[in-house]
Amino acid sequence: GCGSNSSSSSKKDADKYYIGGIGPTTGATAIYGTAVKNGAQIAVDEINAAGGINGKQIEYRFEDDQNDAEKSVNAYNTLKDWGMQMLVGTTTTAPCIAVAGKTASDNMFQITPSASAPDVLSSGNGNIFQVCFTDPNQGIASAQYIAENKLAKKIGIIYDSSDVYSSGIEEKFEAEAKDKGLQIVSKAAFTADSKTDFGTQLQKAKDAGADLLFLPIYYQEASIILKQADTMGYKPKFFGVDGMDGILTVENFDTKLAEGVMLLTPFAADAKDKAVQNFVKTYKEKYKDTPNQFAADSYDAVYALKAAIEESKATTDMSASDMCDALKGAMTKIKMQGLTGGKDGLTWNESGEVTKSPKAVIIKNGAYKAM
Amino acid sequence: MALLEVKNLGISFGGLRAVDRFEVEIKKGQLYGLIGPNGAGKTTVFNMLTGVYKPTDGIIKLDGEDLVGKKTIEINKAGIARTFQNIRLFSQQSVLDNVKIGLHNQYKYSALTGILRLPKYHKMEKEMNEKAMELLKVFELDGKADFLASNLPYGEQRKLEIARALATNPKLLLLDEPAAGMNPNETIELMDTIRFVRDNFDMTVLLIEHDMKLVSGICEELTVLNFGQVLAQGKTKDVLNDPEVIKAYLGE
Amino acid sequence: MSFISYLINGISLGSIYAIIALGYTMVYGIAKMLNFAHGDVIMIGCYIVFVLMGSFHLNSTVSIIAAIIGCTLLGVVIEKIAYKPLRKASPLAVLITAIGVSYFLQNLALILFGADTKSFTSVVHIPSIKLAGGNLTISGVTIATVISCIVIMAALMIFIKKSKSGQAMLAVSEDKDAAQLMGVNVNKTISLTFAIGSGLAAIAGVLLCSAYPTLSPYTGAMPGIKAFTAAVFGGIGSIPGALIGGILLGVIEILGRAYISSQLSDAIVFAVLIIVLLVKPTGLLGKQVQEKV
Amino acid sequence: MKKANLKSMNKQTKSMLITYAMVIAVFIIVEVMVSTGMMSSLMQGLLVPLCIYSIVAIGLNLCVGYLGELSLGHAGFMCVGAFSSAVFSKCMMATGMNETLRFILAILIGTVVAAIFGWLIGIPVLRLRGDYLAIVTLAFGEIIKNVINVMYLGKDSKGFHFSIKDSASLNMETDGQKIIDGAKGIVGTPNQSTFVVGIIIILISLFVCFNLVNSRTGRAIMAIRDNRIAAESVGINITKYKLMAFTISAAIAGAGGVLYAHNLSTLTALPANFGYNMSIMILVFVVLGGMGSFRGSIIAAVLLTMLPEVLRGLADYRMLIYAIVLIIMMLFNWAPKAIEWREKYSIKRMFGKKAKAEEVQ
Amino acid sequence: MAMLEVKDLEVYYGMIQAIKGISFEVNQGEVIALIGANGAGKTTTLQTITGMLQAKKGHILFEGQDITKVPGHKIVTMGMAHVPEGRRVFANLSVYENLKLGAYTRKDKNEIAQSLEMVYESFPRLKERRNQSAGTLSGGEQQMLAMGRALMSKPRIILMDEPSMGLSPIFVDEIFKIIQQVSAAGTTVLLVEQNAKKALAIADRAYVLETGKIALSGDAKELMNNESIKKAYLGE
Ligand SMILES: Nc1ncnc2c1ncn2[C@@H]1O[C@H](COP(=O)(O)OP(=O)(O)OP(=O)(O)O)[C@@H](O)[C@H]1O
Ligand SMILES: Nc1ncnc2c1ncn2[C@@H]1O[C@H](COP(=O)(O)OP(=O)(O)OP(=O)(O)O)[C@@H](O)[C@H]1O
Ligand SMILES: [Mg+2]
Ligand SMILES: [Mg+2]
Repeated sequence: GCGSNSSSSSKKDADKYYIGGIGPTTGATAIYGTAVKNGAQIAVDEINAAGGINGKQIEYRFEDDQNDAEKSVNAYNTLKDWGMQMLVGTTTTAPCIAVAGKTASDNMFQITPSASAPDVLSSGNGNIFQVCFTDPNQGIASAQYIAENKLAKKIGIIYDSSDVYSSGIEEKFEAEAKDKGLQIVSKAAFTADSKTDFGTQLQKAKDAGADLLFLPIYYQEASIILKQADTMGYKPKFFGVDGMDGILTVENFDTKLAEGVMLLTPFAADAKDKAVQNFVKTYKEKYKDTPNQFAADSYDAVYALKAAIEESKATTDMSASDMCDALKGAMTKIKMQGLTGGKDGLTWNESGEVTKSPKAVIIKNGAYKAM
Repeated sequence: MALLEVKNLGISFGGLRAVDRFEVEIKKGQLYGLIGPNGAGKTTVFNMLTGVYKPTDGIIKLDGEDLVGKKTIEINKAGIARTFQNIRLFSQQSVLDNVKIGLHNQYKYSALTGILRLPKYHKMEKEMNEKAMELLKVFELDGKADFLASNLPYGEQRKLEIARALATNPKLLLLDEPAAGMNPNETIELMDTIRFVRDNFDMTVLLIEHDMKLVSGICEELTVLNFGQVLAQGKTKDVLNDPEVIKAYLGE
Repeated sequence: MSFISYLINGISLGSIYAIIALGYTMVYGIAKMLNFAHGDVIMIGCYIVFVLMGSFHLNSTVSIIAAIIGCTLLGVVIEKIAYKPLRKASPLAVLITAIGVSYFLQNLALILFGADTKSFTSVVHIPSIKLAGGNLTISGVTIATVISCIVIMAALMIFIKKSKSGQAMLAVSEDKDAAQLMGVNVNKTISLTFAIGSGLAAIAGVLLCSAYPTLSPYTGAMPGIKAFTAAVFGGIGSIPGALIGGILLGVIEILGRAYISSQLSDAIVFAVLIIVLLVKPTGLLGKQVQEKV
Repeated sequence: MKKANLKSMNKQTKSMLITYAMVIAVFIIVEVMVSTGMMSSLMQGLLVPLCIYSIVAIGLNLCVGYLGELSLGHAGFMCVGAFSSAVFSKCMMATGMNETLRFILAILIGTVVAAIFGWLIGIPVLRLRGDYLAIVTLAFGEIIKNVINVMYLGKDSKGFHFSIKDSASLNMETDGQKIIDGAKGIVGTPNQSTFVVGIIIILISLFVCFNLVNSRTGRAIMAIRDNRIAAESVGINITKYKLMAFTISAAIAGAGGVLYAHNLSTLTALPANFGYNMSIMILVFVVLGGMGSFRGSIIAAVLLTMLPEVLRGLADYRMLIYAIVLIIMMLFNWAPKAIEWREKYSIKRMFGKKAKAEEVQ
Repeated sequence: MAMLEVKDLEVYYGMIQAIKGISFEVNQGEVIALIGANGAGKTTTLQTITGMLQAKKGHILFEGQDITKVPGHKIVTMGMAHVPEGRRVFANLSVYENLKLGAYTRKDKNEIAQSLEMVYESFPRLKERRNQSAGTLSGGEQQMLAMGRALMSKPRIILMDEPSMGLSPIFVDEIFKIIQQVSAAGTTVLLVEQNAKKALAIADRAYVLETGKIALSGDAKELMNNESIKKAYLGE
């Protein structure tokens, strides 16, 4: 990236848009922050190369928060000192709520690629927008999809009770599944402190006769679950959500184990879509890695900012607060395709929630296939 | 009546009968000696008297009060204080504070009084300081009140331990080899100090010692332990001339 | 049936804890320090195997041996740089330095290998055993771990009891100055202890990652703490205690997760630990050291 | 000899006064900088966390430095203080209670609840020694964190609802408001922690700790640390004083927790903020700052909390550098060789402290 | 050539100087007594010789070789043993294990077994208690163990720091006899004692240490009759 972090002593250049980003790039959740950081960087580089927004260049800087609320606020303040006008972030939910409290009182425009809990939006004053689905939406959509397509009768759930994202989806999924007449035969949680061994949870599901396992969790844990289920000789259907995206990119993971896994995701790295392919190519070149939905959402977040700035004609010399007022209004007017827009594209309502259609995909021959 | 009355005291460690049917009576104001070969069980007797070990059987009475089964602190409150064979000072604190810790139960005020520095705190602290300095003076340690206890030479550490034990205002003082590591001159000084304490503090003293000069110099009566059992008991002179004692303990 | 299956899971997890705990207990027992970086040495060992097998296509045996050598050296170097200068300082100071080393190794791995989790290919090629008509599976890794545990435990016990270096370790663990007066080279002995402990960490790491096939810079942290708990549970410093503590801890964790609450399994483990320590303040097999007055 | 004694009193009092003065001076400087706009947002945002960690470090120092017991569970007490006070604030927000009064009560509640936990945990735990005590405190900290993560508490027109299963089992009316939502914790606590409040609590903690350790009680606590057997032999009630020190230490940590809860709008019990890692971090402050030195604890807490922020320019290398700096600081502070070197070249020595060397003979 | 030679030795504890430039020598086969009041620096001197403390200035020569900077364990291997102040027995190990550690530098199993028998003979109590953990021994028993442990290394020179401390009168005589036997068997002895009378009685020569300096030295028998020594250290 073009010195995204090195510009600590930069004097503010009034002729540029200042976009900040926050997320964990160290600590146990560093993958998410790194993906968000890189995804946005690609978008910024593209826009700048193409002449910027309204002819003005973007200055972009990303700060680490180690997935800790307090450090996230520190990162936010650092970016404020730097001159940030808009925030892409934060990546993870709990820190995002903390930062949302600050952006709301500062009236700083904030668009989070990935912090998906409803509390994120309600902590703001209308200054906060999400690119990702909200957790309840995903839970409901998953249950509906399973019921409508009659994928299974007996469902087992394994989720991360210490994770806001996972437990948020689980809660709504469970409620919706019951409404739809699905039978939840086993529900087992794990926590951040014990997420390498799922033998017990799998055994429970197996004993209960679950023929579909719903996994509202991230792909690292999912990869272990798949492997352990295989060792146990337990072969249910697996159904995941957007956090599952990335499973095929886990280094050294035997992708055969993921055959037949279904997931709802707004983004698939091997979609035929040209924009997606371009993005994936650039990402691979630059970061020697396949992008996941975090990267894609964050890429879209930057483009959403671009669209909103163009829509509102916000100028580089505006204060963060003025900028926020301008963009707030514009966000509900724009519509963009992005990488994660699916068939209907991305639009936002006033409360900051995104509308986009989830894609259900199934893994076949080591690649996603639309269902 | 005797101040300390011990009857049929015994303790075992595994198969080892370390002390067996130990008996002693010590009158108020006495300077009493407990001697015996190495490993005879002398320190163990002290440990039972102070509640560090629980005797398997026997009676310990101080001023008529039964002490068996009581905890060390209760026994200290009841009136027994001791020093240790291996010196045990509060090494990271000043000489003065070591004695003030000994005064802990003599001058009481609550933690809250201390935190809020109420008038009572100042009054008590002042009295404590005075009392502690008075005790230190007895042992000629007043000049070193400020020193870290661990920086004192060995002999003075032993004296400080005695001062600290005295600060708890005991009826009975137990000294475990107070002269160990002292040279003959220092031992003579120590003897004077022990006598002084007995006279001026109305103290009864029971001491363990291998230095016969000290034992014959200040002890009025002796008990000799051998293999956990009483070998001889009585007036110092008689005991030290007992052929059994000479054979088992003193040598020719 | 499912109970037995949980039990097997528990033993499988427990034997991993045990093997880590053996290294912990060894270092604690001799050097009297809580080596909080032990878990991270494990992680480094895993990365060595991962890189050698993945990028250099070496076979697993060679990789494991390389990892053992690598970790042994790492342990010795860490000891030299970070712990040796503090030999005479408060044990707490060493504890904090160990924490510094732990942070260092984690962040070094983060920079060298990236934040993303890697999937670790099991290096154990023992086939799993199927019992009760395929309803119960004992995986090859479990078998390998349990066997390694017992072998290592026995070897350590014999080494300490019988060998000259073992005697030196006992002496050092009691009183460094006095040990020196016996002619024991204290520095060498402590280095040796670290070398052995860290070599064991490499083995533990490989088995850990083979059983739970995921690798990230933080892979060692939680197992490290759990193994520390296991070591205390069994009586820290006691080698058979580490084995028993580890296995029990694993079994309790899995049974707690299965029958009480999967979210509270750690709380249950820790609660049991507390109860055991309250009943037996030095752990299951720990020697009750009595201070003679 | 009276003089000697006075001198020692003076030394403690002097150290105490210097510490108060330092805290107040920092406060004044910061206030001036803030009001003249000379302070960056980052620094302003850091002020409250710096106070929080200083407070908890002061509390832990009482336990580690004076009582001599290694606690690896102080984050647990922070956690208890944080959650109990946050629940209170959250419940009272709707009642329109005076905000200042509410916050003062919240601080008291957090402190007292943490003290109660400290006391309850202390009773069994303080029978253990050394590293066994460390692991049990660590275990308690983890249990507290774990249990809070499965707690669901809601309030509706019918009163409070509680569950340890999930929020659906709260069975609340539609007007119900979730207060603690399991792992999602508490959202929307009022942001009332300010630098001023932080400084006041630091000063109170210092006042309590200084006066405590320089009193009869404090001497008893230190006696237990230095030699338990001797302390018993002079009639000091070991359990009582251990428990007292531990409880006060926990209470102070709880007060830090209250500030933590009211600093950000979200409160979750994660490994990062209330797990053993945090306990260890605070222990690092205490040990680095010097066991027994409250001033050192504050300085170390401030330096080490700021360090990663100052190193932000180094991007992902910063935590690596942080680790290296930590190791070097530990070696410099504690290695006997380094201490000798420092003594040799310390300025103090060069001017007139020489007399002391002779004194001991 | 002297077996052990100390030249202009200076030792510090931090900034505190405990030894202020002392020199003395011990010849092969001699028994040398080092006496002095509490805090004179006797222990410090012995500890510096066996490498437990580092000298700031000066030299220590053992059989002509400069051992000032040689690590402690090597000095022991060269044939020096030290009965330390405060006994320093390995508290959680048994009496037998303690003694075995005493022979750490030796290889020949048979000879070690012989030495063990000899130690058991000199200290029957130790044999009786060979499986008891050393920490639970009585003070005097521990002192015997410390002595026995040092003898287990079959040293050519042995440094003893107050070996008679805490021993019963009968055993004090015994221990001095043992020291004489050790000496007669060819081992050189450097003896620190508070019991100056007994020490001087068996010593060949003696040095008197006062606050870190050597105040007097000479033939032991002569010193015994020296008035100031009598007054200061013999309690007469
Ligand atoms: N805790 C214990 N466990 C086992 N044996 C013990 C214990 N305490 C003391 N003994 C044994 O009991 C006997 C008496 O010991 P004690 O310390 O009372 O002797 P002592 O008379 O004080 O001897 P000394 O004069 O050498 O100090 C000794 O043989 C000792 O080994
Ligand atoms: N660890 C230490 N730190 C500081 N000073 C010390 C230390 N050890 C000893 N000293 C001081 O060094 C001096 C010499 O002590 P040393 O122990 O060598 O005396 P000693 O002649 O063996 O006395 P003793 O007869 O009491 O054993 C004393 O003044 C003592 O206070
Ligand atoms: Mg004794
Ligand atoms: Mg000495």
